[in-house]
Amino acid sequence: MIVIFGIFLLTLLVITAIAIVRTDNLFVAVMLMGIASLLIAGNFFLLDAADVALTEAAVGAGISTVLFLSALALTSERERAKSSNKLLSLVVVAAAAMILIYATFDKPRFGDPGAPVQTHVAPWYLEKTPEYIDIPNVVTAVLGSFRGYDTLGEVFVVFTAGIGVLFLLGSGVPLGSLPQDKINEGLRHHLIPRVVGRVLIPFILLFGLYVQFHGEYGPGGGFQAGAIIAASIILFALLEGEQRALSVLSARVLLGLIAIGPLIYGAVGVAGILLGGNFLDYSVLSSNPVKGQQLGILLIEAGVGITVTGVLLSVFHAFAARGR
Amino acid sequence: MEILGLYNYWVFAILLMIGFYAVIAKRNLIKKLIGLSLFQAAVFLLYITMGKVDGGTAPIFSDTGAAIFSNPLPQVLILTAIVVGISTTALGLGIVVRLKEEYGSIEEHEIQEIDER
Amino acid sequence: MYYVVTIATLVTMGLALIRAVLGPSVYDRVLAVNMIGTKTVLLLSVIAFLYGRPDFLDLALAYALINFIGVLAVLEFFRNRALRRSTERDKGGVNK
Amino acid sequence: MTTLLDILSWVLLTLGGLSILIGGIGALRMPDLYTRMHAASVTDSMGAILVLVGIMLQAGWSLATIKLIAVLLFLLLTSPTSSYALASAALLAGTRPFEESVQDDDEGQE
Repeated sequence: MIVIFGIFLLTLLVITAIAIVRTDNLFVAVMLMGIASLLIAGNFFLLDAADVALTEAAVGAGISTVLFLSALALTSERERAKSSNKLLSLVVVAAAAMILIYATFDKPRFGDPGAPVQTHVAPWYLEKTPEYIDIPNVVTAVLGSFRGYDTLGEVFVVFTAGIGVLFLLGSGVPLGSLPQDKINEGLRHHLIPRVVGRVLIPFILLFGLYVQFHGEYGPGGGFQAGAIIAASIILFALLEGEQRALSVLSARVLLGLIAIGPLIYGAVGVAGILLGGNFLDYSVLSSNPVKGQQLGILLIEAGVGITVTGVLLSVFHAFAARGR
Repeated sequence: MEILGLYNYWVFAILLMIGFYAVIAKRNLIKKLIGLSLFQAAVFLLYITMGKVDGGTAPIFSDTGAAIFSNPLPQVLILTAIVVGISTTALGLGIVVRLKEEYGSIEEHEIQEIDER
Repeated sequence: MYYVVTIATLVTMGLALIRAVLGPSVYDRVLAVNMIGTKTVLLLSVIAFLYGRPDFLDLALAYALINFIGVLAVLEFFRNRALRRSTERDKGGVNK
Repeated sequence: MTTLLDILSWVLLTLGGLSILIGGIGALRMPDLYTRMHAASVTDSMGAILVLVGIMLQAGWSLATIKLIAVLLFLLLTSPTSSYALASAALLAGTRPFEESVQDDDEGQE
């Protein structure tokens, strides 16, 4: 039965995707992207990926829409030109889709426990996590410890992307011409959303911290928590105007956060070397190797969360400042 | 039922190609980025689908004593990829905004025309 | 019994999606996004129980909290657009 | 007692499902934005209350119930607010209510 639910959600997803490509109104396309994100998160949950669904919830529902909309406000809402080489592209795309679908017939069936993916390292992770790290969430264990190098790389990609956006949008002549006093007030005149939003902000922050520190026991971790905390500050900025948000967490502080996150991560790795282990080997951080692993994961998750919060908020402010 | 076992992969192929179509056929740069996001979503779907095990549950141990868990590795890869994806999309949007400021347009062919002048 | 709710939710998501695709105004589409958001919260909570893993209610909680931001972003976008149009009109008046 | 709770929760869940479905149909079939919004938002809250309370009865006293109460509380706060914000934005932007419904009211008054 649950398989049927998944199939239904996927069908809706395909319809949404076609509608996204067909519409020439970019605002509508962004709204439909929001729907696609919700559908795909539901699907991730059906496919047992609770952590991934939580990430998609944190990123797709709020931050992605906010970023796309602020970019639309700076450019244009309408797609003016017709598609180029429509027929040729359709032929290419259809042919490639056919080849891909043909290739899937060789794939193991959905949910097959004997598929090559399931028989390689995954059983080892599931078996050894209680022994080496002793935390219930295997995803966090793999993310933080077994594949710590990967995560370090991802954190640096996020870091680089954030710095890139700041380089692109942090300088130059802004093109907007809105009156300063009007742009700064946010949604302050919409009383009801403002009151409700103010009630929600502390809860979102609290939930973000819960996700950060509960990530070893349930779905969660630094990536999700960073996005959720950033979302709460973005909510504040939308309600009270961007200036008030900047006076709470200034651009300088955010820059600091962007830099401190990877530094914490790297420092934990180097501490491993100094204490006689390997880079990112947390076992030596404490006299008890298991406790050391847990401490290491806690620290690097904190680093990840700080980086993600800093980057997402800086990016949001960079786009918002451009509109002035 | 046997053939439905491939449905997720077909959706992956179709979504991937819809995103790809938006990237190659559309001239609006933001539309191209939206297409790229769809493309990403398709890849995420492929990975997570491969990690699913029949009768399994999410790879988080609990007191209920479930014995079968789905594969944690694809989930780790995609979890980080989603956040990286939004960061890189933001970078792309930043480039588009700068292009709009320099050229006054976000349509690919108009930008090319201005360049050729 | 959970199945009944799940099916009703999924069908409603489908109906809302049709509304989002048909439009006609942008507000209809935002309404549809909003509907699908609430339905996702319900769907996630029901499926958490269907799977027998109630600890995954965190997901529903995340959506219940964060969906609101999207709507506010849309509102802010509309407000900015109206502001932009009115300043453009003012400038046109000065030039004449 | 358990059977009673089960039956009660099933009734609530079924009613909730029905309410959700009616909202979906209304959002699709109603003639203009405001009637659609009316159909969607009212049933949204009703459906959420029925379904979540139904699940709560199944969950009993546990951490899950507290989380469900939180979910319900936040939904009841945000969902009407979003509807209000959307309706006010639409009204300010100049979307007029459906012509015929206004005419009906006028005729009724005469």
